[in-house]
Amino acid sequence: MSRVSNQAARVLGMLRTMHVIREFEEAAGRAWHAGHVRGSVHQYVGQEAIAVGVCANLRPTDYISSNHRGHGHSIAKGADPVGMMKELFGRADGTCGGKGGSMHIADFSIGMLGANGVVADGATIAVGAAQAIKILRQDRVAVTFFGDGAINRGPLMESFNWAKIYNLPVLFVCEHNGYAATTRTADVTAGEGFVARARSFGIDGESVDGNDLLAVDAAAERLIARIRAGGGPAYLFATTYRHHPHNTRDTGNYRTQDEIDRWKQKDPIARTTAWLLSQGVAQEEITSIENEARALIERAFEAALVAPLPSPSAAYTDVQDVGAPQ
Amino acid sequence: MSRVSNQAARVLGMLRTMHVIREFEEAAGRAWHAGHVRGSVHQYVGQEAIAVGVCANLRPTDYISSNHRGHGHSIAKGADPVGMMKELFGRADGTCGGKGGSMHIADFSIGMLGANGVVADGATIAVGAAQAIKILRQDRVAVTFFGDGAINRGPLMESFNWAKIYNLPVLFVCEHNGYAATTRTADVTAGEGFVARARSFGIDGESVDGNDLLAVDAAAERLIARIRAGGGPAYLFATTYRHHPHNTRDTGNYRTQDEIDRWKQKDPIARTTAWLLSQGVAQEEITSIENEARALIERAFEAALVAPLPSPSAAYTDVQDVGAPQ
Amino acid sequence: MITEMTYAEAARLALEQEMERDPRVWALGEDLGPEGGLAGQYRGLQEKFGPDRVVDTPISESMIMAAAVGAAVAGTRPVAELRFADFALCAADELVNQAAKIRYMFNGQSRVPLVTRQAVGMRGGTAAQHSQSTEAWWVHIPGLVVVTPATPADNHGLLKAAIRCDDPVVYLEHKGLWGMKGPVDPDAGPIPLGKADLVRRGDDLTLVTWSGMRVECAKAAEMLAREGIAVDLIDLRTLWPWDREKVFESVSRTGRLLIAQEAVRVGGFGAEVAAEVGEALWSKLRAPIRRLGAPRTPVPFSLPLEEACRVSPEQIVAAAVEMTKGKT
Amino acid sequence: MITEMTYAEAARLALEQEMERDPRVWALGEDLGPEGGLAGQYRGLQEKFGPDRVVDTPISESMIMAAAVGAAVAGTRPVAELRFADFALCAADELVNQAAKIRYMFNGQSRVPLVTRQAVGMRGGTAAQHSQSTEAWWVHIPGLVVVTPATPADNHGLLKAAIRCDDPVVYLEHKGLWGMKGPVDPDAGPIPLGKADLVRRGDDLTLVTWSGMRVECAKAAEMLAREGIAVDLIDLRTLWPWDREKVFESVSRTGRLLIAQEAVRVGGFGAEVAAEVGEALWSKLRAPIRRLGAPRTPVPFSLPLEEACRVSPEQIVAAAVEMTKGKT
Ligand SMILES: Cc1ncc(C[n+]2csc(CCOP(=O)(O)OP(=O)(O)O)c2C)c(N)n1
Ligand SMILES: Cc1ncc(C[n+]2csc(CCOP(=O)(O)OP(=O)(O)O)c2C)c(N)n1
Ligand SMILES: [Mg+2]
Ligand SMILES: [Mg+2]
Repeated sequence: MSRVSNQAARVLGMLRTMHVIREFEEAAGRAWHAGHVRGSVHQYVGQEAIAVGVCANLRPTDYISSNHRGHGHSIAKGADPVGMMKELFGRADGTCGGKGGSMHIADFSIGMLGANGVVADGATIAVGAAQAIKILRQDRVAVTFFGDGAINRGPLMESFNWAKIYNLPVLFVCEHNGYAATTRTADVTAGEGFVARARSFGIDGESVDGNDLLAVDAAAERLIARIRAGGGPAYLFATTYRHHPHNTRDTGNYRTQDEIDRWKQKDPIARTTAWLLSQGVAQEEITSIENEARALIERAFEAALVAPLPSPSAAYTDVQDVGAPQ
Repeated sequence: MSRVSNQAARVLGMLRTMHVIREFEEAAGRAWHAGHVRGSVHQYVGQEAIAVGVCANLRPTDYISSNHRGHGHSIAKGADPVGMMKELFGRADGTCGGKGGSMHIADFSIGMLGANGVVADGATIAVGAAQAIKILRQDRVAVTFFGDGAINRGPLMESFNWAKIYNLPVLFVCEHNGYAATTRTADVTAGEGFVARARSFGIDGESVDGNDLLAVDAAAERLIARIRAGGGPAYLFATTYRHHPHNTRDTGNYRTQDEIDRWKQKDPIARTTAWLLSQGVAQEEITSIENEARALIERAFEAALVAPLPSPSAAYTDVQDVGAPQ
Repeated sequence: MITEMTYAEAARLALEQEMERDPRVWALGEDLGPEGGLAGQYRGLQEKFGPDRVVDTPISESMIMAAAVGAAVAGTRPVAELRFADFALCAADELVNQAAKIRYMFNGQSRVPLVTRQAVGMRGGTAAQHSQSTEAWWVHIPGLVVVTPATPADNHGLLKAAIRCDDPVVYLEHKGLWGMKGPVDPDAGPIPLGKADLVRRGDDLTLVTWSGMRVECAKAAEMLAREGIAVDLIDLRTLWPWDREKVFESVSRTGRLLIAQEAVRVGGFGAEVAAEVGEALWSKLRAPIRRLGAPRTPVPFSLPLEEACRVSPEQIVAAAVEMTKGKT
Repeated sequence: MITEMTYAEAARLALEQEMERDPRVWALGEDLGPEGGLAGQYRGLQEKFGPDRVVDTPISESMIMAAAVGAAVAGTRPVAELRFADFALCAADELVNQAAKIRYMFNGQSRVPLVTRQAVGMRGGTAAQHSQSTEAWWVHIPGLVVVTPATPADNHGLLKAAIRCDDPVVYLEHKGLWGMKGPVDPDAGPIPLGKADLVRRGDDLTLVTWSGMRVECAKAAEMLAREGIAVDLIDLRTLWPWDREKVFESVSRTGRLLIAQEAVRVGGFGAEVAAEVGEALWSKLRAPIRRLGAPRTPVPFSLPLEEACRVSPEQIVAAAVEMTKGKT
């Protein structure tokens, strides 16, 4: 490590997180198919560079919010994968005590304000959090991740206007993976899409190849610095692809194998790895990172499998103080 | 009349309608202050050229939808001012039998699908009506009128996307009068506003001086012809001003007298009158039109005053067929 | 010829038949074409009727509902698919302030013949934002008809009726029932709205239910029969209007009413039934009317928590046993 | 020192006091600055606290509610003004799926201390889209507290309590009461949530009400007194949680319960009260529980139609007289 550049060291750290996310998602998928996980799981495989590249530029006190495909964002922001895996398994010591599950993971201790089961609502909440930052005169930013399908929801469009008129410290990260569930977003999106819309509200930003970790990192760094300096809302538009179907219940048969294969060629982990090798980082070092990530997630899986389920009475707690169920 | 041009004759007809609207609105305001009209009344005074210029290009089978400030649109589309005045007075033979009132006037017989008490909802409904036109392969267009305050509501933005992706025959008419109730829209609208937003969805159109009847008429003619020819949605952005406060309950004290006076100089009726005189139309002809309009509305007022109120049992009809109240 | 099919297939068939019968009928919603609906309840219909009549929409719930409203007043009969009842809240304004009120506000100049389908209920870990049972809200809204089919045959016949209804219908299919099989007569016509189904007869107690809870109630009724308690099991099928006649007749006979719902008990539709029966049949009741429903909590994810929020056959049995103690 | 002020002024004062007391409290909504709120209930506050703490918003109901949710989880205590309860439906998703569920889904990691103010009720021709009484929906939603003040003093004390509550509160002011005057102690603290107000005492019948209907009930109680019928008049003030203790105590004593609400009777909150009391006090009732409420119609515009949808003091009297016929 001593012989590689600072930049390579930083990227190596990000690669580690990308591997953790990928291993987590693959394990979550297996666990769902094996019947350990209820509901459904929306895997982030293929999009890791976005969460990781953005969150590498955030502080623990900064906020993020996410959507239904939220595991990657949580891990990138610093959530514990073991607690998260336990949450997917519905265990008492999961991140949310088993009450939330895959689509409702939050970890307020590291500024992760929540995944969200309602498309676009994570974004509108992040804008509200940014308003609190402004009111409380705090030195924080809020970042929200959403998909290309979300951009047709009215509340998200309201949030663009809102963030701009109050000059709020929020970064809108649009992860354009071409699909909203089984629908090609190009078929249901008028005009030039997200960027044109954000700009029509006077919001600037950058478009990047979302599978290029270095590009994401660099763009996020610039944008977040500008936001921190009081520059108001910005967007980051990242083009990417999800390797897996929409979720574990989806057959995925609306995409051709050819399309999937072409995108797998652009896998962000492979690209990052190639870059690191080109920078003189040793293959062993990379392999060991990968192994570590795999081992961590295997331990998470094993731990989740044996962790205790919540007691039924926990169902009645934390509803509300006044008027809580008996 | 025989000596004036076709164009002047057309404009004279439109002037007549503008006078009817203005007289109607002034009478409605008086009636409210006199206690004859319940609820509140949103007057259209100052904006008449928009409704009239647009609707002059519509057929009885075409649809319009409107908002809370809907009297002008209804009259321009051909609704009977006597029935409307009776509706404001809550009479049994009002346009909606006294069930709707000022904010809920519809006249389906002339394609007026309804004013609306919820900002932006008239527009989304018009887009749905345009979808029916497409499905039924009809030769109609739908036009919707909304204000500059409405453009920050998410459903309206969803409707832009919707109209474009399905290529629907709908004209979005944005009446920019500078205010949303008591709020200056410039203060709560990000970016360059309506036109930039519509364009970001790939919707084209025209911007006009909304107090210039001829300009509105000409633009509407072009846009509606294009829509009829299958060109898909278009917008008309018309800048204007309301002479009166937001509604009859509003004090209007957020606007300076100077601002109001400046805009009154640009009164669309005065401008149209001046143009007609310049075209050789005789002053007497114009005066007689004005007198006719006044007389018509006076008759409407008198008729409304003495028309019978609905019987209480009418409150229980037309709720629904199955499960109607006993 | 009576055929065995699932609840989802029965609805698919009904929609196909109605679209064949009436060219004004069309459907809109997310993923209807490529996915064919959450449970295949739209499968193949876009191929058959084309993308203008089975419309894939963007994720724009407000516009899905508003388009249905506008298209309904303009001469068509839309079926607006909202997927999860939870997402239908994104279109609550369009449904309540527009669809439900237009006919009335405009004095009957127009009707609003739309159906909005909103899947309700828990289905194995769907958690807080994909599991709500929302029927009570819509029953409270004048102008709406509310339908809750619980069998394949009902999902066939009631969907037909909903589509032919001239007023807006909130059509609540239960996610847990999609895969349930049962006999369906493909040639059967619409089932009249507002008519309950007397699933089972017995004179000791009236058990009223609807939607997915019908299944648990049927199990409970079976268990109770073994203990010598005979129940009238009534599946309301339509919640507005609800079949007061059938329920009143039954309670007049049994003197005991137990209501079981999956929705949160507080403020649920069961309260309306209890209040109405309590007022009308006051002198005929032999025991207090009881209601079973979910505790007032969001729906949790983990199995033991979810189970703690479900009404089980055992709970129904226990309540019925208590109510019929010392029965005459 | 007790002062005479209007219902609107009392709320304005409470908000001002809470904003002075706690810098995390702020308000957002349309026209709060220039207009000062529909009834002046925000007048002068923007001048005093600045535009970042009394925020004029665009017409973006979804964002008004969502901003409140986001800002609440991020350490502030927003008061989200939705003007008319009808428009709050434009933000139903944000209120129900987010505000109400966040604390629970995330296992108590965060609370959502927001207040949403939504004016309910008819006020002289406000018609179908500006007149709804929506309390029943929110009571059905786990996680929400529901408050319905009916006097100036209550609008002062309950708004304070709502703002200090750590969970989301739906705060429903009645439009018809804005101008009502009454005594308020400006130094009074919050009124505890969940405690009803026993407005008047009498042993013949319990009359339960809330919100604007308190006024009609008070008139009815007066008329009944003249006929020799003494009623316990209970204004619930908070609908979730509601004061079961006070209502149960009263009905145990009177044996008769009449519930009067302005909202649509079918599926209204009165059904919950009727069902609960009917179950718990079955053996103590001397007459069937009755409910008065609006017919299941949208709110019409014209006076005679609107009156046909209102519960009048005369109707309350008639029901009470019928219920107490031959009283022992
Ligand atoms: C309001 C709402 N409508 C519909 C859904 C169902 N749904 C869940 S994810 C999804 C597609 C989202 O697509 P996108 O935003 O592009 O995110 P991606 O899944 O591609 O990451 C849909 C339609 C939902 N959760 N919320
Ligand atoms: C959804 C909704 N929010 C708020 C209101 C209250 N309201 C009625 S009119 C209005 C201002 C509308 O401004 P604009 O759209 O510019 O129309 P204008 O009154 O200027 O004609 C507002 C806020 C409403 N009717 N509906
Ligand atoms: Mg996507
Ligand atoms: Mg305006």
